[in-house]
Amino acid sequence: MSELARIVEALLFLSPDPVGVAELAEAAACEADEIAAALEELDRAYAPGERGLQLKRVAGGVALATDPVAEEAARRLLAKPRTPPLTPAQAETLAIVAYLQPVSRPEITRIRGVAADSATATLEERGLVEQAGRSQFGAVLYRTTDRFLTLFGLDSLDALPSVSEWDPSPEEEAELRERLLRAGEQRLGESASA
Amino acid sequence: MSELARIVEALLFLSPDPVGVAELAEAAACEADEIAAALEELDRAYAPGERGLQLKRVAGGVALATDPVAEEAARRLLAKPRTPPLTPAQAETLAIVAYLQPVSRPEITRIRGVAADSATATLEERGLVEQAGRSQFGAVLYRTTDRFLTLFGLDSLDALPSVSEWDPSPEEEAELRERLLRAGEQRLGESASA
Amino acid sequence: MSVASLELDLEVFSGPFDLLLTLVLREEVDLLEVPLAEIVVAYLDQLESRGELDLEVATEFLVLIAALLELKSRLMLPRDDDELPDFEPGEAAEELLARMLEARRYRRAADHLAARLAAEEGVRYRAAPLPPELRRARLADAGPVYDARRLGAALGGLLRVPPRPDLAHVTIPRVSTAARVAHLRALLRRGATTFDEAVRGADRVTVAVTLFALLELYKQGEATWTQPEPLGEITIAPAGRRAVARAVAS
Repeated sequence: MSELARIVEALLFLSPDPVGVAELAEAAACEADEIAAALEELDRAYAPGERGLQLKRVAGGVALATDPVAEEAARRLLAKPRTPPLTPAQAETLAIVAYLQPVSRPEITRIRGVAADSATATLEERGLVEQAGRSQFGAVLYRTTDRFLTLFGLDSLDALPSVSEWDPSPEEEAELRERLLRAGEQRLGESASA
Repeated sequence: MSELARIVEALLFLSPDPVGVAELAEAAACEADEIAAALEELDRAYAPGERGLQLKRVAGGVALATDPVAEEAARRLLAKPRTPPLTPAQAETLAIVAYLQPVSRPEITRIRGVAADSATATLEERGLVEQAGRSQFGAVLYRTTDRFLTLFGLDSLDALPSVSEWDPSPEEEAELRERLLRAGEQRLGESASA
Repeated sequence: MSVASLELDLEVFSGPFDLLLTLVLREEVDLLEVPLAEIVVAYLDQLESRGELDLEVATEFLVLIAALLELKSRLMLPRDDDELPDFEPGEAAEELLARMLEARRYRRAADHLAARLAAEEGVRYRAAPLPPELRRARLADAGPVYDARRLGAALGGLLRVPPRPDLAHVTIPRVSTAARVAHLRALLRRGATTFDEAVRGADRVTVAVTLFALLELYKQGEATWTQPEPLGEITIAPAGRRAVARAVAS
């Protein structure tokens, strides 16, 4: 490979965007037709099926791009889902949605005693919860997604751990939802009178 | 070129950091020794002087990088130097961190005899060193980063020469001792005789 | 110029720096009596008059002065004998020497690193964003990263109601602004009055709330108040048509 072709190859490698022939000529301090010759040389080196990369002519110039042969592997290596750790507020909100779904935002707020807007928005953006219609009072209802099940390693919602292990008063008969709401209101009542 | 070598080439092109053999094997769904063979194939394709790119073993992984043949053109195209050279203070601080890591700033200061705050801050900002917890006395500890290894072309810290190689020779030591003691005594003698 | 020939003119010593160093190490000059700051100042003066900075010399000076500082600070702090025995003159010199050798060692390592970086000049790595199709992860590529027990624990926390704090020891005085406004109006109906009169026998909270009430009446244009001197008596008088009208109506 000629030195100019090597230089052009390196330039295309470094540039995140397609590079025009004129730009390449200016960078390599040579004439446009010399660049054209170097590109032909590179075309031969990057003939289809030869390499893991391809030389592409696109709007605005020339670019190196990966061959589709590597797509699956690239996905496995690089397309990692963004899964930052959950904040306590997010974990509480997600737990309420997971166990009580469908559940409305006002209800989440009543149980937590503080607004859950930002936590709900983040969970929705990360694809862990989604909207599921509206309640009879017009509030948006939320439920968990398939992505939620996958990221928590659950086969189905039935596989959620029983709350009894963390339940402060497991002997109570009342339904989980009712007890959560009652506890939330008691907390709220306290902070209001304090 | 084999399909696996093509896939590995594409993965190295896409990945922003050096990739380890195990990661490559997992992405390409194959065994580590198959990756090793593919890398050998790529080594031949990227033999020195063949291409505008080279295959580098850095920071415990493999990476594609440009051949210096293209540096001048790259500087013109991207309008920025690769990485600014280090000032003597930065180089000394980096050397101390590289050899003694994890090491605290007071310790660096003690060895250099002069505060290393600004040098450490610059090295941290340039991603060459990073914080690594705190010492038992609460001082922030520093260590070098993978970026340091990559930019200095090192596969691992073991690739640095042993620190004893930098020990001053016995002659130098003797000379220093001389300067510390005899010079003064000589003057003492002079002033006594004067 | 070398550090050694730095001329010093201190109270305890006059002469070149290296001579001072020797005398200190031989304990002929008490380090405790040597003002190190003045040495630094002398050095800076000399630097300035020469108008140039020799890095090699500067580093050597800094290492020496830092070592002296540490030796001096150790001398100043009383220590247990078994913890850190006093320096013999020879040991102090060895310590100083070891310090300088160590600094020199890492200066060389630094030269090596700088050379390595220079040798890698022209080796550039690619820093481009991922193609769009790789930026969004597919569900099939995801694995379990969260622990479902975290959710159970979070729900358990929400079921817990903290015990109601015992407030029996706190007495909450209840004085409302409305009540104090009514009280003031009642007084003002009989004409001008004083603040002292309005809060006679009242506790501190009531006095404060009465002041708020008075501000309220002033804002409404029902009363004016004057205080001829600081801390003097505050006279409150009914004011404005509304007050007059109210007085007439009653």
